[in-house]
Amino acid sequence: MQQRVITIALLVGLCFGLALLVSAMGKWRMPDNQQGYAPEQPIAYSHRLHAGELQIDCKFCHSAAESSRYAGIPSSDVCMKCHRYVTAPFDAMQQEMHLADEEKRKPKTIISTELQKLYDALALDENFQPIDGVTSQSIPWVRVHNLPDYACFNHQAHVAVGVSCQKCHGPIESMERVRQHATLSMGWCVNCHREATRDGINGHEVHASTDCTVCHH
Amino acid sequence: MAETEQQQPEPAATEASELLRPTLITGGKTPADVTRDICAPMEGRPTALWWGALSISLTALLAGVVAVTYQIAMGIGTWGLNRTVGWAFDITNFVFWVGIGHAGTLISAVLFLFRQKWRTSVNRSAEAMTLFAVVCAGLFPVIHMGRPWLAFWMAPYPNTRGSLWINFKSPLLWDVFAISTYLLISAVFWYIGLIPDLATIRDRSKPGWRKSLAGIFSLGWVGSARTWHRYETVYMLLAGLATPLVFSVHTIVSMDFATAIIPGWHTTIFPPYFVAGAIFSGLAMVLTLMIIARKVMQLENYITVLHIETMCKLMLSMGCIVGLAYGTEFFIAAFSGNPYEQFVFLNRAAGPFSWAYWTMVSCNVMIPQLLWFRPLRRNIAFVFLISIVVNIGMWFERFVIIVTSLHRDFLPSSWADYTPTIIEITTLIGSFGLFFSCFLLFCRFLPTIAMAEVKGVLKNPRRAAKQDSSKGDAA
Amino acid sequence: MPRPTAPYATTRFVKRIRMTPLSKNTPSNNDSSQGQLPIVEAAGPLLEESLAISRRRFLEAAGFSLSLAAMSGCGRAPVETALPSPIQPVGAIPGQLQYYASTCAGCPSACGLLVGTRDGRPLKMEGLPGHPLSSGGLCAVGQALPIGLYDSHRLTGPLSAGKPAQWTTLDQEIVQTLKQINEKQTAIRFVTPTITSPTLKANIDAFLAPFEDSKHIVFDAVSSSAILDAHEQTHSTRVLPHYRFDRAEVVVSFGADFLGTWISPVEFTSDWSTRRVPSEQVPEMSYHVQFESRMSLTGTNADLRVAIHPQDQGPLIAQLTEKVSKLAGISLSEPLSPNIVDRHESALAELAQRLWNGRGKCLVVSDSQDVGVQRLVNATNHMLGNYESTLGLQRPSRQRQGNDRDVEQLVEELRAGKVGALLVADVDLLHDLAGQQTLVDAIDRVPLTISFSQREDEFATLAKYICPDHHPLESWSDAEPVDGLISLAQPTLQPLGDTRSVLESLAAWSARPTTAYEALQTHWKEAIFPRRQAETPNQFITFWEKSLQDGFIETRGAGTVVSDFDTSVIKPLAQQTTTNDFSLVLYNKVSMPDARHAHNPWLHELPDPVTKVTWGNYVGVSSNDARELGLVDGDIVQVAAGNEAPLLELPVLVQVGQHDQVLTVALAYGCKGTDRFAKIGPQWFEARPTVEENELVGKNAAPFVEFRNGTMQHTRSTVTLTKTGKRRDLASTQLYNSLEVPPEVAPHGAERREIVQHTTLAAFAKDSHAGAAVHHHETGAQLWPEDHAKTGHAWGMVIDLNKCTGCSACVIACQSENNVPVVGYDEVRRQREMHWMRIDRYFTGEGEAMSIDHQPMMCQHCDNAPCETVCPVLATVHSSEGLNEQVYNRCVGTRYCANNCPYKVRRFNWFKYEHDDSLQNLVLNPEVTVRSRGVMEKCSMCVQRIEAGKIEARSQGLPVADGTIQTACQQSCPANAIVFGDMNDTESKIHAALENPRRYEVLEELNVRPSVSYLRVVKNEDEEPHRG
Amino acid sequence: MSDRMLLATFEHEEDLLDAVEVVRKKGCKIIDAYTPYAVHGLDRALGLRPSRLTWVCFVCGMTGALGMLWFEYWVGALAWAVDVGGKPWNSLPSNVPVAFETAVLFAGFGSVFALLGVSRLFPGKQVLPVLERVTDDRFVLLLDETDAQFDVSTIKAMLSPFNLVALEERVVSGGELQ
Repeated sequence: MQQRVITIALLVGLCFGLALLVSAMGKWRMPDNQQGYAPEQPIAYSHRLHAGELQIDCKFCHSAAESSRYAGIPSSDVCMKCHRYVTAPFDAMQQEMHLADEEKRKPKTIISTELQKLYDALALDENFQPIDGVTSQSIPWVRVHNLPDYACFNHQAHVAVGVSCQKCHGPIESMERVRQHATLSMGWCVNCHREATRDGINGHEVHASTDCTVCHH
Repeated sequence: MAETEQQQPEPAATEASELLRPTLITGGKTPADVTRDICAPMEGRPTALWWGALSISLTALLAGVVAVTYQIAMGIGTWGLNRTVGWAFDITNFVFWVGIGHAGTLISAVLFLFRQKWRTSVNRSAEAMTLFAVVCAGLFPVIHMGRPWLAFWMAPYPNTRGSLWINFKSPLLWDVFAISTYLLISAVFWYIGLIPDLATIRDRSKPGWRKSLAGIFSLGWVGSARTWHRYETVYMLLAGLATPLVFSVHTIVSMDFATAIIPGWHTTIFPPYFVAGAIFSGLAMVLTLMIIARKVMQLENYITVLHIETMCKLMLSMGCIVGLAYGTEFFIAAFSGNPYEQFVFLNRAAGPFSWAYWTMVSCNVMIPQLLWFRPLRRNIAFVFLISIVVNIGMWFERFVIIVTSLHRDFLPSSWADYTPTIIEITTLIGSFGLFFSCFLLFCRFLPTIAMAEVKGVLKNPRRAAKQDSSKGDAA
Repeated sequence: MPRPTAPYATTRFVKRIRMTPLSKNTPSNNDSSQGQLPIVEAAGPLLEESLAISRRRFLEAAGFSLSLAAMSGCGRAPVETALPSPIQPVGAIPGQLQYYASTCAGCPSACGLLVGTRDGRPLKMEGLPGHPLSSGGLCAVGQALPIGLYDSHRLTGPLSAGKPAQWTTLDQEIVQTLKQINEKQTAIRFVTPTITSPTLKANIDAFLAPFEDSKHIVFDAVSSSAILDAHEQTHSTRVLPHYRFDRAEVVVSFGADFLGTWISPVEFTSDWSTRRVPSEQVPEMSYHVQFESRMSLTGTNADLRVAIHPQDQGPLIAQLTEKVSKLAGISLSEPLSPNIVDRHESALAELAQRLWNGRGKCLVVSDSQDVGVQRLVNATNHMLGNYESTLGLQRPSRQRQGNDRDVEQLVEELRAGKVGALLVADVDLLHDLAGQQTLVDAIDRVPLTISFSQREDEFATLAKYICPDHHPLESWSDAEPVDGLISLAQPTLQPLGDTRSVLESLAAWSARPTTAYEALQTHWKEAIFPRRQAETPNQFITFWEKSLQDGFIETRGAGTVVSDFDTSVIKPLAQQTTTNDFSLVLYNKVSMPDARHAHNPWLHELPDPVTKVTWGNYVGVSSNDARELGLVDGDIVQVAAGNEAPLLELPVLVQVGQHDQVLTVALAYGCKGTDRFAKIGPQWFEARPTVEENELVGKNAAPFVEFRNGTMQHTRSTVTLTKTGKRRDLASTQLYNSLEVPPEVAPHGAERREIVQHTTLAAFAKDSHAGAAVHHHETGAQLWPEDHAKTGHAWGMVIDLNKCTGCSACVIACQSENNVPVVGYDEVRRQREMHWMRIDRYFTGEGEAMSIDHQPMMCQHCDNAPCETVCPVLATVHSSEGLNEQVYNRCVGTRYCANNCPYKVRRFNWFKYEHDDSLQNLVLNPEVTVRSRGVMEKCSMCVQRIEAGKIEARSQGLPVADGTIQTACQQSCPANAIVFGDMNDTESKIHAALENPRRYEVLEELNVRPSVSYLRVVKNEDEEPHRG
Repeated sequence: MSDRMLLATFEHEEDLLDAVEVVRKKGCKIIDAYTPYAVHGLDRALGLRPSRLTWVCFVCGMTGALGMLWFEYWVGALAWAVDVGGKPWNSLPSNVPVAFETAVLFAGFGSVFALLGVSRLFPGKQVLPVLERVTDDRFVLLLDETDAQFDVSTIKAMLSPFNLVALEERVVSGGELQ
């Protein structure tokens, strides 16, 4: 008699356990899923500031996105286009201006610590002239969005048909430090391709192939 | 198969019952004797013979482990394969072992359905053999992969690849399902059969590890008539399921080749041909093991010459079927008028691998013909020899089918040779090591003969009446 | 830019390559060339070590512990940094493929070259479309240049007496010694192979000018000296005519392997092949007869191939000349040859008639090194009125300038100790003159010996100074292969080492230092620009720019003065003693034109087009001789010239079709330093080394070369052959060589397989479908016609077997494009070569009736692909555009697909083929995954190019135009035998090709519906083809 | 069920069978019989109904087969229709083998687990056999003693012809025997 009770209890327990397991599985990360990866960068560059507040077009820095498989990480001379003049946070420079006016002197150039790293990398002296004998170094940016090298994502192909950057990179313009927004799993890519083929991309029709060798070659 | 039992009765037998059915268990054993005799090897100390056998097979196993480890560390290149011959020893061994695995279930399930009472003495160890053989077989498809660590990709598990699953059109995948199902069902079938015997062990052994283990695994069996009643039903059901399973498994294995496009593989005859072959090799292996076991375990009274002889007859018939298949292949090739097909078979008989082909034919078709002679059938030593020969022959059958078909296919430019490396040969030896180690351990720790079933077929003075009825339902 | 640059790119490589601003001395106005010269950080992290690989390993690990990883929510993959260039070079888009028009320096043919570079790394050599000579083709050697560039064994700086030195100090020393030499007025000798570069030639002359006794000696290891000498006698100028096979309706070649190695193979192949396309409307094609003693690539493609003994060549040519002169009505006072070969009388008579009928549109060539014989050849061509039609002398070829008489003289001078300074560029004197005893000590006695070699070859190790030259892809140069056609060679990356181009070295030593670039521009301004034609721009800089853009410029000829043919020089040949001993024929393999390429693993592993053997040379023996001597492939024999010195131990290769009593050995093997390949390929306990202990790749056969009557003889009579009893298996990619199955296992009536289909011109003229295979089965039945309709693109390929010569350029093109690994001798021997594209070669039949076929074979991309059905994990499936896709990262390596492939074109990664030479890895194409161990691979129809082409078209909003996407094999094919395109595009070339009556599919009775099909071979014969 | 019962031991299956017949004729209540092996006809003698496990087996089998067929169709034709060797999206023939195997698997395991369930067999179950030798060579008949006109002596007399080995009374609490 009490055995029957025990049996039932056990069965109920089992079912409950399974239910828990299944619900938990949703939260598990599949191996190699880097979603949410937001590594520290050598220079605390803020996409929120540049892309968000200042409204700089993504392609101003990532110029290759339209014409190459890789969007490209901008070389330091691209930064210098602005940062030859902007050497510190705006209000800090404002302050210096006022001070200089009051003290009737030329404003000194104040350089923020982060930007100093840029100038050092480029081996520039305080007048932004190349220091002889010192070769400029690359800034070792940490890659956030990593695909295995058997998966060939092509920026040009996607930009050409008008896929927005945010579609994959998420609300980049609101990120202080860049974070991997999507799972970048194969399923995620494929589903987007299916939707695109079904619904088209902002209005116009596209054929987003799901052939293997489109990405794997 | 039922007619195999209508064999000429023992000349010595005069009693009415004996006319109806020859003695299965000699020596006038009582149930108590049965229990004692069969439990004896488990309870006593193992014989030197057993230790010797075990150490040999463990050595072989170890060698195999080393070979496989090296191969997985270095790459498949350590096998003698090439761009043309992509399979050789690996799949040969696979099919060979699957084949071995067939007689087990055949003997216990099919003969059970046919009410072949003589099966009771051999079915237990035959089933065990099946299990171990299938384990050996299952090993090869895994290690033959270029990236064995990804073998789990063959399983249909939920993934993040955008609902990209597996290819159900691939015969290799059918294999995965067939082999695993076969392994599981055989295991269950075997275990179910074991339960009553485990109960026996539990009840007769003194408190200790054996008793407690037997207690756990006998699931609290007490031999109640109600349970026996349900048990019989399920056992019958399992037998009924296992029988088509046996045929399906080797049919599917044969489809690996039959559905391919390569001449010599692409043949509709393969399913029956392979099943027959499998049973053939399986019986041979059962015989080999039986003959060893009855010697080593002193079970002459339970595995009698009668059993041996009956199996020989089965084997002979299978051998003839296989022979017929060989003939048919050639006929079809000639008849089809397909030059590639014709070439492949000529190439088998007269090409670079003709030695393998003729080894196969002589071992599988010619030599077994000797079993037509009764004295030879009843000569244990001779039968043992034959069973070995047939095993060799059947291994070569698979080798011939795989290698000779591959090494010269459509474009002469890519014809190639094949020679095995030490690694491959050692792997084969290793698989034998695994098989025999498992079997020896089984002999030592589990009842090699289904006691509960043997007791059911014991001769005793007051059985005659019952036998009429049982013969009744046999018909 | 001749071709639109495809927008490939990859930060993966940006991170390893630091771009630099233009170097100071470079004019900024030619950014098309020197604009983007990156420095490659050879030490930087490389593909194999890049994250992607470790990521793959991580996946493998995950395989083992999936569940565990899943529980733990998976650890992070290792951090990868991306290093952008601090300053972006102008116009350089990361990872985008850019093409530079240049000139190939693989051999003196100087074909047009298109260098594909990515992130400043030259990766892919392609033929320059529209080049007047090579017309878009490029041979295997040219294709294989990059692997030589990224060679860690190249010298990284100058050496003085074997020790690393500084250029400055070294220059001072050299200048000093040169001054002394000039004062002492001792002889200075400058040895180079044929130099087609006018600038370099001029600079060498300028450098030598101040010296009293100076001489520039042109030494070709395998020269055509006799041809030039003959023309000196018959036309009074020592030039090599420019042969025009595209104009020849009848081609008669006596031993000249003009499709393989003779003078300018790519050019000749493309010209020759234009005459090999009979159409329904005009069923005509050229008639090609080959008299030869070995089996050459050209011979395998001839309509009539006659095997002759080398000693019969002269007499046969003489007899032909007599017959032609009879037809021409010129009476000869005496017979031209004392020795008469009557064996081929009738053939010659018929041939003479054919030639005569084709007056002015035929061509007789010979590779004979006997001036007398070449005179007769000239005479024949003269009588047939071929000069200035099929042989150009007004605008002669400069592709062979070797002067053997000078070389012979040099050797004597050296022995006599007359030479004060010996400068050797681009040739290994000691290796190629190994026949000359005591040369080593002679050279040792020379006060000043300078080698410009990129490697420590035999001469260089002896030389006082080694001033390593740039790799051709690193240096500025030009070439004038044919008078009036001048092409530029531009560097595509900055030198990897501290090397210096010969031009600059010479300039430095003659006290007017300049860069190669300036020297080049100066010479062009002074010498080339004035020769410009009316239509070309008359501003030098625009002229220069244009030449640089196009890669070549056509100008007025240098004005060669040629006198009329001097009949008086037609003299009978000298009496020659005929022997019955073996004669040794020395030749160059198609894959190894000279010793400079001895360090190129791609070329070593390229199966020889005729023998299909890789890695090293061997002794070719005719099948009859082999039978008599009981020799089989791989038996090591000893070849000796009489009982004195030169002898050679090499394995035997039994070669059908080779004349009896003839032995053949390839030159340019056994080069110093090739023992580096000992450890190439997987190392495991049963593996045999590619190069045995203290051995080299092959053996040097040069010792058998001897000077006779002022020319180097590449045939040596009276050699002996002895068995040694030793064996070394040949690493051959093809073990069975006939389309006929072995008689003992041949089904009746199906002895021959219709895999290469044949017909004769006569039959073709009657019925354009002649030669089609008769099928026993009904074909073309589709079981599921409605499924898988190819609505978009349907990629397909058609290969014209009548054009294909089997030159194997496509094999290397594919290897370079698709990162195909080099696997080494042992793996090839085990039939595990990895080439995605192979060329099947069949000798079917016997003697002169033997049909010889070359058939490029790669994945056929079947619509009903047998491989796809059997893959359990969907690693090989079909694309919606008709491609058979192989997904490496999904493959688990069951090899079932390869077994089930009727064409056996799938290749399995048996081992992890090493990529640990970090410099060598720069040659890898980032668009193609490097396959890991245990996965299957095969021809992808260059799907990366297809994708790139589609994306480019899409971003321009245009449909994919026919011809914009080219597969690597198609691009390089010198014969234009390969057509690739979208079969759904009714305007496309391939669509037309599909209509061709000669088209057939290999094994079409299997109904696997391949996307690749072939055009039937048509031989210019009269009788019906022989059928099994 | 009371806690008093009578335990009759026999040596041969035939004795047990005959005894069962007689006892049932007498109308005594048989709790259960225990035998070392499946005694042929005992179920009929005891009047047990044929087992319903066959149905369990059938249902499980069908579930396996149909479930797998549907899954294969979903994978091959719905979830991601991939062109494999030009075969149709949903090629039934190639789906049969796997479906069959699954059917067998489900059927087999279904019926076995059902058996264990209904007979309450599970690992580590603690039991006290009615008689040690019942799993060896003894046959036991267990009678309920609690109905009217129950008398041990008459039972003994009744069973003695079937060479009865032993007859003992036992007092046990229910369930313990199960």
